[in-house]
Amino acid sequence: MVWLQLLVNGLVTGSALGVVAISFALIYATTKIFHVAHAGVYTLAGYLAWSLVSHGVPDVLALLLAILCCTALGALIQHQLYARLERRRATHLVVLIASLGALAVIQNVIAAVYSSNILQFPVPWSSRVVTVGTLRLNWAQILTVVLSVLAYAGTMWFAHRTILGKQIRAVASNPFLAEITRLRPQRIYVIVVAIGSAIVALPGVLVPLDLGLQPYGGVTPLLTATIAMIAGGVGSITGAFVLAVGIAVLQNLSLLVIPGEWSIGVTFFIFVIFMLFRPTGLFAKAR
Amino acid sequence: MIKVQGTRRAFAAVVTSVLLSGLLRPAMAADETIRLGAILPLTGPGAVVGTQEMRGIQFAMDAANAKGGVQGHKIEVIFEDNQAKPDVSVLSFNKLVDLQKVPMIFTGYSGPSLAMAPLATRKKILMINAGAQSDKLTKASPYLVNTLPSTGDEVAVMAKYLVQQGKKKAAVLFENDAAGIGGRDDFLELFPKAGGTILAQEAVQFGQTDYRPALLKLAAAKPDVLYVVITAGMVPLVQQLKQMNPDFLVAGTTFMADPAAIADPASNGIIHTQVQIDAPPELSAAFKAKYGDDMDFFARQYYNAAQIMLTVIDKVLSEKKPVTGENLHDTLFAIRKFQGLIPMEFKSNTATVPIGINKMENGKDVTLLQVTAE
Amino acid sequence: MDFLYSYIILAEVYVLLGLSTNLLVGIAGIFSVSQAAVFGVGAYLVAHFLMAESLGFIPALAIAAVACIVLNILVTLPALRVSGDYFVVTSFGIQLLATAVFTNWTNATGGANGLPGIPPPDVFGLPIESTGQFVILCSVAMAIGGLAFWLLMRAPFGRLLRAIREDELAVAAAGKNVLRAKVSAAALAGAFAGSAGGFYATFLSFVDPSSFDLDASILLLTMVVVGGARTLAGSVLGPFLLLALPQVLTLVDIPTSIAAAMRQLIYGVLLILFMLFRPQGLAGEKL
Amino acid sequence: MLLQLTGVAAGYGPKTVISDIALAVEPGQIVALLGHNGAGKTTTLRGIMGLLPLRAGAIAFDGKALDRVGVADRVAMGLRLLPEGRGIFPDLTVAENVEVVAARNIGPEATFGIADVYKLFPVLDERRATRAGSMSGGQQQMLAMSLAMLGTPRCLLLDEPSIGLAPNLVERMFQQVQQVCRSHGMAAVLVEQNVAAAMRIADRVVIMNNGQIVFDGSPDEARASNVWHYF
Repeated sequence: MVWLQLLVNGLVTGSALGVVAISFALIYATTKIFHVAHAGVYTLAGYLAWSLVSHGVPDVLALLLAILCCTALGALIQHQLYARLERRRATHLVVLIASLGALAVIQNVIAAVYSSNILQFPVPWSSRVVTVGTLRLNWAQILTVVLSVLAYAGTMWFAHRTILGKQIRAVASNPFLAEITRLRPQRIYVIVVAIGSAIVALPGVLVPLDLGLQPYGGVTPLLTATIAMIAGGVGSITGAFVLAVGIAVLQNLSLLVIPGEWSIGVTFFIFVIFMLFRPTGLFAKAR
Repeated sequence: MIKVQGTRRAFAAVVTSVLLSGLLRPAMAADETIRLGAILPLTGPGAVVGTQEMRGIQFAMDAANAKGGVQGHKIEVIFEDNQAKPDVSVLSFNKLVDLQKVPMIFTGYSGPSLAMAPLATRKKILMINAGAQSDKLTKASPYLVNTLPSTGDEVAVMAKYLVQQGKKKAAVLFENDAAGIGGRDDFLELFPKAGGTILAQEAVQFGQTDYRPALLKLAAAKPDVLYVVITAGMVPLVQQLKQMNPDFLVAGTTFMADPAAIADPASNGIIHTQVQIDAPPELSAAFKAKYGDDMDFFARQYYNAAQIMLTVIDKVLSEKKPVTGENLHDTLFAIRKFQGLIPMEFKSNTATVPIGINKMENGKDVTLLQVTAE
Repeated sequence: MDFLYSYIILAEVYVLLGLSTNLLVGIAGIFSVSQAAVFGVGAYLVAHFLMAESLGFIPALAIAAVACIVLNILVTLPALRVSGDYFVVTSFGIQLLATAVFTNWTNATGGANGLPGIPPPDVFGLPIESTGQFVILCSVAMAIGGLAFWLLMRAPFGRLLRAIREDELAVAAAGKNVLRAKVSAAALAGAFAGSAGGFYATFLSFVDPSSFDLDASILLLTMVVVGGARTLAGSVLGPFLLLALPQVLTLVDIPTSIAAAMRQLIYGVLLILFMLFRPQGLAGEKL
Repeated sequence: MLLQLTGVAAGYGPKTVISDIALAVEPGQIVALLGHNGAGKTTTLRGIMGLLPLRAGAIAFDGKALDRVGVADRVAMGLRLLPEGRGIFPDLTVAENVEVVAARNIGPEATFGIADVYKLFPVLDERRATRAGSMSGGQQQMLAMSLAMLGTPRCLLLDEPSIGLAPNLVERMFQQVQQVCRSHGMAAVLVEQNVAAAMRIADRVVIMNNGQIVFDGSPDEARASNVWHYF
């Protein structure tokens, strides 16, 4: 029954990765910015929550405060960095490198403040194990799946049922028309990066609750999430989420047939081949 | 022509900056301070280990300087961040040696140490490695001295012990880097030699703390013992092992002995070889008070290595010899036996130190038996 | 002097890589983040031939260059099929795939242990052993590379590449062979990157996967952008400046326990400021 | 006078595309702005919307100088642009398209509300839940027209509204434009390739060539004149 446990583990890590993917997809589809510094926001969320919990703040409140801080940080990055670059008509490459600079700043502030040690959350309940049949999951994993699926559902509801969500999708769909119908794209960009940062704070706290915190640990999840977003079709929240879960499950199950050190390599190999044959992604709508 | 001028100005800036970086520090060389170097990964994923190593060295030097230094000379260690990359290490090495005129350099990490080893030989700069255990380091350069045994020594002790205990079927979990692969290779060679069989092996990336897939796959092979060669992320490892409720023994190397992992109840019953290096409680407490972190294995190792260097420098100075890499090297082997945190003897470039087998029990690391590896 | 020499040698190797990256990204408009992978293949090939003592340095370098021409054409092929950010992500995938191969194909690359003890190069029987001789060798290589780049930019081919970058459809409509031009640019970039790998491997006498990872690819891009895209001066300035920067930053006096992180932080801030206030780089054309 | 351009010049990069443009539009008037490709019609519209900075001259709307008024505020004042070929949000449904634009543009005195859209174009009513980008070109253009008119439009700037439409659809759409102008006192500047259709509803004809206005008069005068060699 190894495969079952592997499958379930894949679903757990995949759901968290899926939330990273939808947060990035929301930002990327709207602003078209390759927001690498998102990895820094993701990492910072965990450290903020860790600090709060270590100072005796209740767990739930710590999570909410971490989300709030990340929202503000996201808005700040868009408003103070990307918007300025946009006004200077910077190219993609310039924006990407500025984003890398922002990532370096966030990561190293964390490293300077918290050191590079792997930190564990001081919450004993998270590693308590629940047994369901032959499956063994801990509370951190269970919470990760539940909250991630809720985050996905919430994001879908927000994007399709609220006027702000529709406005964001409108700006993503046709920024020029948005400008001349007073949707104020610049303001929407700030909002969408803020919301994306709020969403990514959730896995940013939940994943380290299980696996520990590292200052430089955000880049690999972000890149994998990006690949999920592209393969799922840019603009499709469901595509990003489903593909992220798929990739994680595949990486877990692939261990049954290949040595683990190759699983990342194989993932990216499949992705590169995939891009050659279906570059618009699985869930992309006909255009 | 504006562009050309801009280019020229930028060139000037580069040249000036390079010259500045060279000239500023030696200007202070008139005082009596003895400068040593340390090239460690202080940013990037490897910083987990590198930062502790740096603290160990600095802690020892601060203590020595507070007591007036070595024969009136203050000791300063210049830390260079190599991000665990070989090319940056070579640049840093040349910089420390050319510009700061350091006679010795602390290193860690196999790759960077191997890249610097030929330079150390050529320039007669003593390099002390107190963290990396790759077997290749033992013969890389006469000037590269390892204050801890290579993984091979630890693995030999553990392999023999495991077979004696009747744990003859093993699975191996290793980190996919020089340290982990070295340990795995040794185990793959020595465990069958001791009479055991190896059922499966699985790698994890350094710093990746989700060990579950690999653990599940290895557990499915139904081993008597899981041999672990991983350098960081011990707490998630013991928690994930505990979550699986394994019916096999877990055995590891010195790296297992992360204080936080030992303190975690999930680590109950794990055994590991231990390069004996205990810090007295008051030293650990002072370290924790200063840095807020426990004095872990790496901090103790580099603290110990720094103590060795202080002893060697003291002897060189008392013999009225200049503090050069060659003199430090010769004096180190002339002294040969050191009594730092542990007794240590240099029969070759790699120290011979006692190795123990420890068991984690109720938040404590209990020594089961002790041997001295050859 | 060895510090200055080794700085110059490494910078010159990076200049060759900078020219390669500039050719692809700045001039042909193929936004590749996998140049370090090609660089690595060149390094491993030369290391292999010299360690097996089967070939001299120059023939080994030639073979590495040819292999990297082919390889670079292959890895930039997706650029012809997918465009813009899609290719960036594909390129990320290629880079991560290459890192997996370098790390795990132990028989060929030594794996994570790397290959120590690569013999020094020889030029037609004359061994290059001292750092001083190495400076001459690399300076000659850099001069040849720079001259080739400069001549190319003045030739009709250079103008064609620039036109493609400006407006690919118009060039194609004018009956020019866009595909051939892009493939040629990729080929030349591959030759530069492959030979840079040969110099790098023999100078360090040690190679391991950490020199050819995603960080290295990003460093290359940063060098080109900070130096200045599309100009020879930019390709030279960027590597020299960015290799000097960490060394200069060690002069900033910061408490040792957080110094390294603070230096990386300053590096990030400088990148951001650069992109905000001088996005064309020190000596580049506007991106 | 509702909209007045005097001595306007604008362009992209080093190139000045239009210069010395003088144009006056009265309330309720439909002005057909004609000319061949590259004559500067779209550039003129972009200049009026504030999407391009002026290099010379001035634009006044409803007697107010627009030189310090941003795009969004011009829209709020009643200037509306129907951009050529990209007047809808393709990834949203028809209803969502209407909803997002209405939310930001409909005030208490709106002359054209959500109900008016579906009354004017019943086919859109049937396709409310359809993704806008998957509709036919004609339906997309109707939606684009609706989006441009939502709220209180006072001067519609229509850039090639008939492109890709069947001839009978063009006629119907133009009649609807005319009807709205008549009933709400709205003005329209109509840039068109389909000269005949445009002339049928226009109150005035302005012809551009090489970035300059070469003719300004009634449709009858235009028919009688010798300006047609510009086409």
